[in-house]
Amino acid sequence: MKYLRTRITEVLTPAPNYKLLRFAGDEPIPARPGEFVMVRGEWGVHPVLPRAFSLVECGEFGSIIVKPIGEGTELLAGMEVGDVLTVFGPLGKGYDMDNAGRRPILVAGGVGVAPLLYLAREFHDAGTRSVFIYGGRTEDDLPLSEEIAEVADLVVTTENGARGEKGRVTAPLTRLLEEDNNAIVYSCGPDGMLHAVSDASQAVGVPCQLALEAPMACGMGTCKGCAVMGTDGTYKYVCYDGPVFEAADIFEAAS
Amino acid sequence: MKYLRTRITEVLTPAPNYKLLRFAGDEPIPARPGEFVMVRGEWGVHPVLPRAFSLVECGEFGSIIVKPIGEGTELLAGMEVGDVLTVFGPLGKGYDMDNAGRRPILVAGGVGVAPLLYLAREFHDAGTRSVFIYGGRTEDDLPLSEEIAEVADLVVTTENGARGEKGRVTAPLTRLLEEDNNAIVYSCGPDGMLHAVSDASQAVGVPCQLALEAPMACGMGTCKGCAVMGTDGTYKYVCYDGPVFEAADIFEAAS
Amino acid sequence: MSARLKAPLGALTLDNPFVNASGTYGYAVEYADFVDVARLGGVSVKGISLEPRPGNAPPRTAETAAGMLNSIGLANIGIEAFVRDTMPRLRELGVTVIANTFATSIEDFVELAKRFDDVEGIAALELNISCPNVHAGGMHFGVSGEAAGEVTSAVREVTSLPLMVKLSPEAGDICEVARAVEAAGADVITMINTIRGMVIDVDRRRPMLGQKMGGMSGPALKPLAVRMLYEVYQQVSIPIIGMGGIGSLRDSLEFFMAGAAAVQVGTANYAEPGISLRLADELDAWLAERDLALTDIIGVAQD
Amino acid sequence: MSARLKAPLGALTLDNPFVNASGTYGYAVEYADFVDVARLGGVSVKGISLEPRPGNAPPRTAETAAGMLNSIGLANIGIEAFVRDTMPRLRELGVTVIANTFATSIEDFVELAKRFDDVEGIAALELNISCPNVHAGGMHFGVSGEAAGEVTSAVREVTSLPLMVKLSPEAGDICEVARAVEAAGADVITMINTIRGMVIDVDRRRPMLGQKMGGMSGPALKPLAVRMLYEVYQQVSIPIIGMGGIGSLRDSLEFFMAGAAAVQVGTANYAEPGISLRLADELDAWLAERDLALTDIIGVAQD
Ligand SMILES: Cc1cc2nc3c(=O)[nH]c(=O)nc-3n(C[C@H](O)[C@H](O)[C@H](O)COP(=O)(O)OP(=O)(O)OC[C@H]3O[C@@H](n4cnc5c(N)ncnc54)[C@H](O)[C@@H]3O)c2cc1C
Ligand SMILES: Cc1cc2nc3c(=O)[nH]c(=O)nc-3n(C[C@H](O)[C@H](O)[C@H](O)COP(=O)(O)OP(=O)(O)OC[C@H]3O[C@@H](n4cnc5c(N)ncnc54)[C@H](O)[C@@H]3O)c2cc1C
Ligand SMILES: Cc1cc2nc3c(=O)[nH]c(=O)nc-3n(C[C@H](O)[C@H](O)[C@H](O)COP(=O)(O)O)c2cc1C
Ligand SMILES: Cc1cc2nc3c(=O)[nH]c(=O)nc-3n(C[C@H](O)[C@H](O)[C@H](O)COP(=O)(O)O)c2cc1C
Ligand code: FES
Ligand code: FES
Repeated sequence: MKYLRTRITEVLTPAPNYKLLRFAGDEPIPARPGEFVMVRGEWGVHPVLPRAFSLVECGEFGSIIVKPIGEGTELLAGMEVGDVLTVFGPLGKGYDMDNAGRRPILVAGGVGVAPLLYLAREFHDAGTRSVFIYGGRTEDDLPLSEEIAEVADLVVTTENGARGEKGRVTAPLTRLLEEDNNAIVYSCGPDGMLHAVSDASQAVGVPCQLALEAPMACGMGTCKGCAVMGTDGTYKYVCYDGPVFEAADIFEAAS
Repeated sequence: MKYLRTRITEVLTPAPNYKLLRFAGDEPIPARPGEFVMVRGEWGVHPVLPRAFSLVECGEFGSIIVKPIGEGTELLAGMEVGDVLTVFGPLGKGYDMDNAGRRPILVAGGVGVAPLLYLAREFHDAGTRSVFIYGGRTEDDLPLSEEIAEVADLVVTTENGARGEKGRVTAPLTRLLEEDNNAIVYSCGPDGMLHAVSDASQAVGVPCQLALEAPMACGMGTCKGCAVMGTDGTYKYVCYDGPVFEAADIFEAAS
Repeated sequence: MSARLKAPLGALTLDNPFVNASGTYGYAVEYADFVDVARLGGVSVKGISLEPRPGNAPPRTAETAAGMLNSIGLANIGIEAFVRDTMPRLRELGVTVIANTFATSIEDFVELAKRFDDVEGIAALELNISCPNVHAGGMHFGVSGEAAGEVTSAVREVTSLPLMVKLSPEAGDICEVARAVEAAGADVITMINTIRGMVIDVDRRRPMLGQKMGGMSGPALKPLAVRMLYEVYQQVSIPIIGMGGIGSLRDSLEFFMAGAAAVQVGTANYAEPGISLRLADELDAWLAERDLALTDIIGVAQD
Repeated sequence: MSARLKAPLGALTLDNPFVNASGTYGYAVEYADFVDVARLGGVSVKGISLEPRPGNAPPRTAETAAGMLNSIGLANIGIEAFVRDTMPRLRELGVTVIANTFATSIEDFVELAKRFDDVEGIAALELNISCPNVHAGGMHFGVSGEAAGEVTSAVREVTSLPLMVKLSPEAGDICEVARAVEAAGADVITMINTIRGMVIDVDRRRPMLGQKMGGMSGPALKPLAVRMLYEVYQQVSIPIIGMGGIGSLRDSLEFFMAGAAAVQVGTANYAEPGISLRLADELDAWLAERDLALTDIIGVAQD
C-alpha cells in the first residue's frame, strides 16, 4: 500500500460523459484487476473524503475512468494535465483469476468497465480467451469498447438498440450460460445489473464474482463505514473483504 | 445595482502575482472609480461569500485585478476564459472627482491600483492632468504601470530600489505636497500606506480620499458586517458609507 | 407564483415557502431595485430592538469551512425608525414582512410586540430568543424550555399577529424548548439560529472577530439544522420554518422532507441576492414534474 | 522528533502533539506498512467495548459541506481480541497507544478500565462518554456534568493509567461537564466528539444513513471545536487535547493558541493517512523559524 502524490499526465474522453485520467508518481502502484485506489485532488476543505476508483491499468502510469455523478467526480473530471492527484492504494481484494478451466465471461455496465477491461487484458496476456458482455443505455455509455475488442470477444447490448443487441446484458449472459455452463462470471456495474447477473449465474450454478460499491471513508478496513450485510448475516466491508465478492456471499439466489 | 452571470472573456497576467480578469454579461455594470463589485465563481459551498473587487474598467467589458492572498482570490486567479463569474454591483461610494481646481495626486500600492487607474483615466479623459504615485515592494508589485503612464504623470517607488525611487510612496507625496499644496489626494492600498498618506495630507491640510477594505458579506449595507469606527465615534460601513472616505472621517490627524 | 407552492402556516399562508432570513437581507427595501421583493415568500427583517443599536466591535464577520461567523450584535435602527421610515416603503412594495424582534428582557419583548400589533402590513412577529451575539441577553431565553415558554406566553398575551419563535441550536434540549413554546401559544417555530464558533487569526495570535465568538451560518450548519428539525417535527404539531445553510433546491428539499412547512434562506443571499426567487421557480418546476404540491412532501422523510 | 514539539500532558508527555483520533485510524497497525506509526504523537484506537460489536445498519457514512457524518455504531473487535491480537503488534511497533473505551454503563466502563490497567504498553485511557451513535448509551454520560463526573470518578478509582475523558459538543453546558470530570480526577480532557447531523436523500425521500443520524466531523466542525476549547480552557487547569476538523498546520495552530496542549486528527486521515506526521514536521519548522517551543504558544490567543 502506498500514498503517492502523482500528477495527471493525460486526460482522455473515451465517451461523451466519461474521462480517463492517467497519472504518474515517483513509483507505480502495483494492483491486480478489481483492486482500487482512493484518490483526491488538491481542492481544499470540500469534499473532504477521497473517492474510490478501480484501476484500469497500473505500472509506470496508473489510470482510472471517471463518470461525473456528483461533486467529487465532477472535480476529478475537470482535472487537467499537470494537476496533482493524491493516490492511495492498492486497496481491497480483486478478482480471483483462477478460472479452473472455466470460460471467463465478463459482464460490465457503465464505469464497471474499469476493472473488467483490466481483467480481460490479464486473461488475454495469460492466453485465456474471455467473453466480454458490455451493456449501456445508449451507444454513448460504452467507453473503451475498442480496447475491449482487442483482448476479448465483445458482445454489446444497448437499451435503445442503437448498438449491438437491444436490451440488457442478462439476455446474452443467460444464452451463453445455457449454451455452456463450464463458465465463470466476473461482473462490475450498477446494482440492478449485479443482482441480475448474480441471479443468472446462481440459477445455473456457475461461480460468479461481483465488484460492489459502497460509500467509503478510509478505503482500508479501519473506519467500518462501507458495511454490506452478507448472506451469512454478518457485515462485510466492501473496501477490505471486497470490493470483489462471491455472488452467493452477498446476494441470495433468486427463488 | 445589478446581479449578473458573466463569463470571463480574457485573463491577463499584468505582473507575476496578479491576474486581470475581464468579463462580459448581458449588460454592462456602470460604475464610477472607487465603486466595487462582489464577485464569485461557481465553486460550490466553499468559500460561501463573494469577494469585493474594485472595477478597473466598466462598459461592455468589466475588469478586476486579483492578487491571490487566500482561498477566494486563489480560485479567482485560477479562472479561465469561458468560466462563469457572478458579478453584483456597482456598490459603494467611489471617489469624488470634483477637485475644485486642485491638482489630483493619486497614491496607490498593490491592488490599490485598480480604482486609481480607473480614476486616472477618467481625469485624463476629462482633461485633468494627475500625478500617480505608485509604490511596490519590488518591481514585480507594479502591475499596469504602463497603462498608468499613458494617462498620468507616473512616479514609482520600490522598497528595494529596483525601480523608480527607493523607499515608500510617502517621500514623493510629501515632496509634492510641500512644493504645491493646492492638491487633492486620492489613495488606495495597504492599511499602513493609507495611514501614512492620511497623515501626510492632513499635516498640510490637503483634502484626501481613501478607499478602505474590510471583510464583507453583503456588500450593500444590509448585513452590518463591514463596520469601521469613525473619528466621530460612530460606526461607518465600508461597503455603503465607503469604500471611499474622507481621510479625516476615519483617521485622526497624527499629532 | 403557482398554487402548488403555497405554504400554509396556520393562520398565515405564504405564496411560496422561501423566506429571507433575518439579518441577511436588511429591511428588503435595499434590494427592491433589482429583486422583485414582493414575490418573495416573505422577508424576516433584520432583528429590531426598542432602541437603535450600533453593533459590536469589528471585525464582525469571518469565513469558515463552508460557512461564516458573524458577531454583528444586532446593529439596527430601532423600532421607531423602522415603523416610521421603512414600513411605508415595505407596504408600498407589497413585501410579506415578518418582524424579527430582539430584546434582553421579557418586558422589552412585550413592548416590541405591543408596538408592532398596531402596525399595518406586518404578516407575522418572530421572536429571536436565540441570538448568540449579545452579552447578557438574547440566547438565554432560547436555551431552556422554561425561559422560552415564559417569554412566548408573555408576548402571546399582547399580540394578535401570527407568532413565530426562533430556536437556538445551543439549547440543551431543543425539543423541550420547542414543546414549551408551542404550549405557550406560538403559532410557528422557526429554526435554527446560528451556533457559536470561533476562528483564531494565527498570524495575530488572537481571535479573528472583535467579539471573539460569532454565530456560524451557511452550508456547514445544514446537517445540524436538518437533524434538529427532524427531531422537533416529531414533538410539536405547529408548523416549522426550517433554515441553516440552504443554497440550492436540493438543500431546501431536505428541509421540506424532514418536516419544514417553509424555509428561510440566509447566508446564500450574500452570494446571490435573488436566490429565493430562483429556488421558488426551481421548486415549482420540480413539483410540477412530479405532479405534487409542496404540502405533499412536508415530512415525507419521517417514518 | 525535536524537543520543541514535546507535549506535556501531566504524567504523560507526548513526543509531538499530533495524535490520531479514535475511529479514524483503526488500530494503527493497518497503516504500519507505509506510515511510521511509532513517530505519531499517539494513536487513540477505535473505541473498544467489552464485547465485540457489529455496528449499525448501513449506509454508515455520508458527506456534508466540508464534513461528513458517520453512524458506525462503534463496530469493534472487543477488548479481549484487542488485548490478545492487536496489542502485541502495537508494542512491537512502538506505538503510543491511547485506549479509547466505550460502554453504556458505569460498571462496564469500570470493567474496561480494570482490564486495561494490567495491559503493557497502554499510554493512557480515554473514556468516550460522547458517542452519538449508540442507542441507549454513550452520549448521555457526556451531556451532563453529574453523569460525566460519576463515570469519571468510578473509573479513576480503578485505573492507574493517565485518564482522558472525551467531551461531547452536545452537552448543555460543556464547561460544566469539563469542570465535573476535572473534579472527578481526570488527567486530561479530550474534545470534541462529533455532533449529530442528518442528510436527507431527496431522491429516495428518506434519511441517507441507515441509522438516520450520524456524528458530524471534519472542517465544518472546527469553529465550534475551537470555540468550545477556548471556553473550557478558562475553566479547568488540566491539559486539553483539542480536535475537530484539523487538516492543516494553521488549523492545528488555532487549537494550540486557543489552549490545546495537543490535538487529535480524525477525518483528515482519510484523505492522507500520514497527515499527522506531515503536520508535526510542519509545526517543527514553524516553531523553529520563530525560535519557539510548542509550550510557548499554548493558549496565547486567550487574553
Ligand atoms: C471499489 C469502488 C470502485 C469504484 N470505481 C469507480 C470507477 O472506476 N469509476 C467511477 O467513475 N466510479 C467508481 N466508483 C464510484 C465512485 O467512487 C463514486 O462515483 C464517487 O465516490 C461519487 O463521488 P461524488 O462526489 O461524485 O458523488 P457524491 O456527491 O458523493 O454522490 C452522488 C450520488 O452518488 C451516490 N454515491 C456516492 N458514492 C457512491 C459510491 N461509492 N457508490 C455508489 N453510490 C455512491 C451518492 O449517494 C449520491 O446519490 C467506485 C466505487 C467503489 C466503492
Ligand atoms: C471595496 C473593496 C475593494 C477591493 N478591491 C480589490 C481589488 O481590486 N483587487 C484585489 O485583489 N483585492 C481587492 N479587495 C480585497 C479582496 O476582497 C480580498 O483580498 C479578498 O476578499 C480576500 O479573499 P480570500 O478568500 O482570497 O482571502 P481570505 O482567505 O478570506 O483571507 C486571507 C487573508 O486576508 C484577509 N482579508 C480577507 N478579506 C479581506 C478584506 N476584504 N480586506 C482586507 N483583508 C482581508 C483575511 O483576514 C486573511 O488574513 C477589495 C476589498 C474591498 C473591501
Ligand atoms: C450576518 C448575519 C446576521 C444575522 N442577524 C440575525 C438577526 O438579526 N436575527 C435573527 O433572528 N437571526 C439573525 N441571523 C441568523 C439567520 O437568520 C439564520 O438563522 C442563520 O444565518 C442560519 O441560516 P443560513 O445558514 O441560511 O444563514 C443572522 C445571520 C447572519 C449571517
Ligand atoms: C468514522 C468515525 C468513527 C469514529 N469513531 C469514534 C470512536 O470509536 N470513539 C471516539 O471517541 N470517537 C470516534 N470518532 C470521533 C473522532 O475521534 C473525532 O472526535 C471527531 O471525528 C472530530 O475530529 P475530526 O473532525 O478531526 O474528525 C469517530 C469519527 C469518525 C469520523
Ligand atoms: S471504507 Fe472504511 S472500512 Fe471500508
Ligand atoms: S458588507 Fe454588509 S454592511 Fe457592509
